[in-house]
Amino acid sequence: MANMTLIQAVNDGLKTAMRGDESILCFGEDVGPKGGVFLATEGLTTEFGKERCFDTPLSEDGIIGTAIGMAMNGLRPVAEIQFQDFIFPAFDQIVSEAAKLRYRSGGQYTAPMVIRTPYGGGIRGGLYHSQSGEAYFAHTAGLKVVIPSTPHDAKGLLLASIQDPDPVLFMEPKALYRAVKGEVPEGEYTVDLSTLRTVREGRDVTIYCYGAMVPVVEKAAAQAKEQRDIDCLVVDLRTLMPLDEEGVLEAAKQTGRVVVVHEAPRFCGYGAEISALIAENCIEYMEAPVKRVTGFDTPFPNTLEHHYLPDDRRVLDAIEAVYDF
Amino acid sequence: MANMTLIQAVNDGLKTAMRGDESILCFGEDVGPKGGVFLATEGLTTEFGKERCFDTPLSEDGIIGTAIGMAMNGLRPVAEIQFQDFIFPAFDQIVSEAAKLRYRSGGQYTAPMVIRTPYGGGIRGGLYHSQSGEAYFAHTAGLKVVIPSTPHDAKGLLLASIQDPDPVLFMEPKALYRAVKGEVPEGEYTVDLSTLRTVREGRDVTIYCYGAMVPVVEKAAAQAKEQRDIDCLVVDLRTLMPLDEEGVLEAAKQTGRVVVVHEAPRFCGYGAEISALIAENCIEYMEAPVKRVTGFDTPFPNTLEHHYLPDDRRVLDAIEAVYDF
Amino acid sequence: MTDMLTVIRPDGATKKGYDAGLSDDGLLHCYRTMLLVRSFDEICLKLQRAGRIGFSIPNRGIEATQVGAASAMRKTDWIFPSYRDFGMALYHGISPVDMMHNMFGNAEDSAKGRQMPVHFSFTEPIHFYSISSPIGTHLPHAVGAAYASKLRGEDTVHLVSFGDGGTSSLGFHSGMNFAAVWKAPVVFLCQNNGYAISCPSDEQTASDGYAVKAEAYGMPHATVDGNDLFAVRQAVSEATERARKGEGPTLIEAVTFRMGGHSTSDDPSRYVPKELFDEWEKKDPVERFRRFLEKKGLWNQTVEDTMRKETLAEIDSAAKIAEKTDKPGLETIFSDVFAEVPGHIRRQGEFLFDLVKRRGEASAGGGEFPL
Amino acid sequence: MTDMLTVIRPDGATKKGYDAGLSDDGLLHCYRTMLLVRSFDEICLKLQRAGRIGFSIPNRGIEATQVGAASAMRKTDWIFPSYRDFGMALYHGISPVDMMHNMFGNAEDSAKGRQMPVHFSFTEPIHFYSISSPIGTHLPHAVGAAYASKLRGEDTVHLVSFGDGGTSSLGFHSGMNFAAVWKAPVVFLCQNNGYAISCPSDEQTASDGYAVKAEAYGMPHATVDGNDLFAVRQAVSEATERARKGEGPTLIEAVTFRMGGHSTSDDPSRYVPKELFDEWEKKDPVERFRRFLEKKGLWNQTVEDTMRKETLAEIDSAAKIAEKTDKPGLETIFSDVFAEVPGHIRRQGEFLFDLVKRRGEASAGGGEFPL
Ligand SMILES: Cc1ncc(C[n+]2csc(CCOP(=O)(O)OP(=O)(O)O)c2C)c(N)n1
Ligand SMILES: Cc1ncc(C[n+]2csc(CCOP(=O)(O)OP(=O)(O)O)c2C)c(N)n1
Ligand SMILES: [Mg+2]
Ligand SMILES: [Mg+2]
Repeated sequence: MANMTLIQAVNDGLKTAMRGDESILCFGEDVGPKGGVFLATEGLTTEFGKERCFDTPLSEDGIIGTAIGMAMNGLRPVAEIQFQDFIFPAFDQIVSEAAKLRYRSGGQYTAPMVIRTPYGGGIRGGLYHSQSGEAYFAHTAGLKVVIPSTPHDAKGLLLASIQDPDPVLFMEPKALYRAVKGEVPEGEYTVDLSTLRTVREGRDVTIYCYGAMVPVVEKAAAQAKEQRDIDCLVVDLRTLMPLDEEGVLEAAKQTGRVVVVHEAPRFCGYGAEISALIAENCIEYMEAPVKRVTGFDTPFPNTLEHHYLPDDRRVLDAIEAVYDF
Repeated sequence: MANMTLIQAVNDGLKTAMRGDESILCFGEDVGPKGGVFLATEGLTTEFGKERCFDTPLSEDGIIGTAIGMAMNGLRPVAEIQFQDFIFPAFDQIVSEAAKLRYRSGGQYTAPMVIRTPYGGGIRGGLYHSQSGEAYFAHTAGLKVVIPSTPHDAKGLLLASIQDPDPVLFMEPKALYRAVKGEVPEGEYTVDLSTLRTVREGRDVTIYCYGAMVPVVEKAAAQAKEQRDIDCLVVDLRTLMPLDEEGVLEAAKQTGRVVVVHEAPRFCGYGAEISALIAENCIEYMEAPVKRVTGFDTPFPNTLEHHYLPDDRRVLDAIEAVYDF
Repeated sequence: MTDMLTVIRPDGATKKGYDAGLSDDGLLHCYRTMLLVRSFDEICLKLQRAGRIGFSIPNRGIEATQVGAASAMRKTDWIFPSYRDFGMALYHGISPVDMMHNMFGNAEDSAKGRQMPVHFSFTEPIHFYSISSPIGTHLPHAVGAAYASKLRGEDTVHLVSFGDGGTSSLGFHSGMNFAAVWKAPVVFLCQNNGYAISCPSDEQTASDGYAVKAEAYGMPHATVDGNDLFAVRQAVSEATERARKGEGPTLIEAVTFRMGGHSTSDDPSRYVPKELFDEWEKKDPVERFRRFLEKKGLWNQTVEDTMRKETLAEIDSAAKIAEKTDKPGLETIFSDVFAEVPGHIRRQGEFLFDLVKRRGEASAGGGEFPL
Repeated sequence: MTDMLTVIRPDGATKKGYDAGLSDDGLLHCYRTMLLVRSFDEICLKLQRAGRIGFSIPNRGIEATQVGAASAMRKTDWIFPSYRDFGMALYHGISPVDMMHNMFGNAEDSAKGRQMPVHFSFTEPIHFYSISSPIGTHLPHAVGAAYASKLRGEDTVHLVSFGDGGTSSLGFHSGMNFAAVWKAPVVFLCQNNGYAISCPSDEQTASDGYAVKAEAYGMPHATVDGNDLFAVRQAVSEATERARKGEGPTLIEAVTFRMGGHSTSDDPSRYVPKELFDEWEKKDPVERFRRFLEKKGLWNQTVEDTMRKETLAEIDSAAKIAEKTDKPGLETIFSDVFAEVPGHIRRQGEFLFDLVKRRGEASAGGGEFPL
């Protein structure tokens, strides 16, 4: 075990994977000598050579398109998109190709690959270095979507994603890269995809969250306990697609009061699906409206980002609102 | 008034707009001499010349990218994307540029334009000529999303969209192009964006739908009445963004029982937002689970598409389920 | 127009001593494949007009490009085809029955009836990569696959085929660029058949032809007469040789003409001047190769008649077999989204199986997940 | 490497009789603008290191490209800049204060504090188009804007500027292609400064330089010494002239070098060999132009000292003004998503205004929608 930051855990995960399997390679913009703009790939070119970790031309379409070709021909590419905001030039390759290849070829061709990308706000990145696009991808049949919130999960989920036979979008909460530290086992281990993590047990209110919102929710839950003796059940979804729907519904039924938290805009955001699952499958257990605490339905601002992003106070308000309903 | 099909109404709308305003122009793949693969732009090059209606190279990125440039410099482009399935190469231009230009420039530059595109299943188009991507766009702040379901609305909403100061994605239900006919006023008229259309009044169950699902729902509602004396309130959303949320909630409260219908996959689909709005704002009025009748969470199949698409029988089952709950 | 490589003269003659590197059987196999393509066209058109299949893509005019290119590839190479590459599949022995299963989208279709007709996918006897509708997306796939081959030290070459319209796509730009930087063993084959649906070449690009686009990527290129099977074969052979030696990719433009509509849903008379058809009719690639065979003593009317009859019968019987084959089972809607069927999709499948049972519709297969 | 246009020799001399078409004042304005850019760099670096702004983009080494290009454009033309084009803005009289408002993202920022620093947007005194972070998206915008100008019969020219890395983007491919087919009045200026963040040119493309990429689109092109203000000015002038005459677009590659990190967050020592910096240090573009002015009798140490002091003071006072300016009002989060604020966004705004009031945070402006 070593105590590391989330970004160190990602780096450790990549090294562990690449040591264990020659077919794994990492590439993207500035991932080579520079080691990535967040240093996720630091040291990889030195250790594994520039055939297995290298810079590409400035084309996300090319990065994902070639990764698909590698994946179908026996390699395990781990492609980096420098910021999730810059994934859209590759949207066609992801949505039309990676996600649909197995289906359209009747399983003859597949694209087992990982797309790593930092997402989310909190670094004063404005419109284009802050976005949370998980809903676009979770709506796309054929893609898996994973978001860790701790160093332990970052490495374990990354290794599971790399071993997975399907394309996985691995979204890293950049606000947590250096903000959280934790124990990370050495060497190989995996955290199963499609499993929830119970962050905190509680009987009064269920809160669903993921990524950078997890510590925000934890803080709010602690305050709810302290100030009002409200016991929150906090669930870190970690794999957004395929989601453990039974687990989600179970958690909702346990309290009958639900809050969903994410940074992305509300309208048609991921939280809507959680609300809809509950409204469809266990509305009769609900004792209060299902509240969403989310980013606003606007592009991401810069100077005022702290007002845009959900914070513990907004989450606490929502907890109280459903509790007092 | 003339009796026309939906595609004729679109064609009439384009001609009406172009006659009234020189700054309006239409372009895209095969929209010129061929008149578009569905003949939406038939006769336009002849009437308005090839400077105002013309074919482009095979690049959706180029089509939308240049449309943005035209729009900010005084023209009103109406760009066609041949099938909505092929909009993804332009996703970056739509999501990062058209939708965010006004915001990021503090209102100095804007992109008032319309993107017309046929969407949806029912023509044995398989994976890539059948998709319904409305949720991707409705989740994107800064874009309006409009879907007509009748010839009258097709023309009226199209003219309103062209006059609108913001970028509008105008999705045309290709399954209805020639399947529905109706009275269409001559010349200019508009149907206001962000208004709902009550297709059928009823007190028992509220059904939300749009596009090609509207006639399917109408049929199911008629059967519900006939077979079980269930009165359905059928709401055609027509503008998915910005949605008339009050109107939606009002309709839900009227019956306390809700079904949402769309062709797109369920998970994080547009229906989730409707469910979530209800779960958040009027759950206490609900007397049954909020049911979704949607496409499956798979790519769109070909031979079996009639099993994939919601039909009147599936809608009727859902109506009965919420009614009998 | 740039210089264009031609080998077979209109009258069927080649330069003295020209050796295409094909045995007599090989030459006849080329010819027979072109006739198979013609038969496929003919039968599909009939089936489509009769409403028995939904759609097809005609190939008349471009048979020599397809067969010439295919003939330069080994079975261990990969082909990343466009939807118009029937000839490449047939040349390498992909069976007409398997192709017809796709045209009918039935249970034996290797794509399990999920795609529109003409969207083939095969791994045997050659990798004939799953065809996608979005134009140009497969170019970077070929480059990535080639990178993998190269990394493992194999001598596999990856041929990727696309149209003139395809050069405007995103995948062309990123695929060409990555291939050149990586010196990947890829042959880019641009089939310039004059139109992208209704868009003529001069509205597609302002460049003088398409081969020159390779200059942007520092890539060698060649322009060849696409109606000349040997010219295409020679250019592709040279390119594969370079690729196998580790010298990187090549762009080849084959200049040809689409002698008909874009698809069975298209009416070219709205936009193709009749004179163009007349002009290109005279350059028919099959006729040209036939004359070559005749000069070489490999062809006579009996050969022709037998082959025509045989190929037509082969395709016809393939169609008959495919038409009689069952529709895919209901479970094919839900499988292959992921390697394993996740809970939410499984529940949706069970919902549908149950629904279909309740309705008493038996036709749609067993409706059970294969385990 | 392709032939490269050079006008000012390293020692500052030009060919006898060379006329750049600029008055003495104009020449000094060019020089002063380059010094302004240097001052901007210097002050922003300090502000960033002190944590008073978040980020900046250094411009050392490429000042002549920016100013030379800007000097060829009329005020009625449009500029579609990259985030590194401070010099073009300053040349045309966009005020340092307005630019600093953006660096601080405050209430007076024309982008209302929504964008990161260096993402300027102006319409006066010249259209200096809103900068986007995604690379290359603005190329087709310039082409569309140019089409509009052309359709209305105006003689406006649209200059679009981007980096070597930008040539790999989608927007490069579609923008170049559409511009050439439409003969749109656009000048494409590729500032080849050696790197795209850490990616050197030979990993960006296998072509010999970037200008040649125009061949793919049938577009004229030129390669110029980007550290030579007159060379850039001349090439851009020729291109604008052609464009105004209706002869269509041109691609110009200005070969220069980024004498520092990509941004204030970058450490180039991880990837740029020191020798490269040393080599290019000798080619400093400001120094080169200074020598020219000196030879022409327009420069002496007093001029230099005064200008340096003035420009530094101008930028410094701009920064001070901007730093003292309020943060944007809360309502700026919610306005300008659409022309009118729709119901759901209005309700979200009201929620936030109320929340901030309840928390007693006054700092964030009025929190009311402008009507
Ligand atoms: C991204 C995308 N846009 C549009 C289409 C619709 N479309 C299908 S084929 C075609 C023309 C292709 O022309 P070309 O590349 O020249 O190939 P050809 O059909 O002539 O062989 C178009 C526009 C598509 N399939 N994909
Ligand atoms: C689509 C996209 N991908 C990645 C990035 C991240 N990024 C910002 S600047 C840059 C390099 C640009 O290099 P170049 O075009 O040469 O311009 P320069 O910075 O050298 O002026 C990259 C990769 C981005 N902004 N947009
Ligand atoms: Mg073509
Ligand atoms: Mg650069």
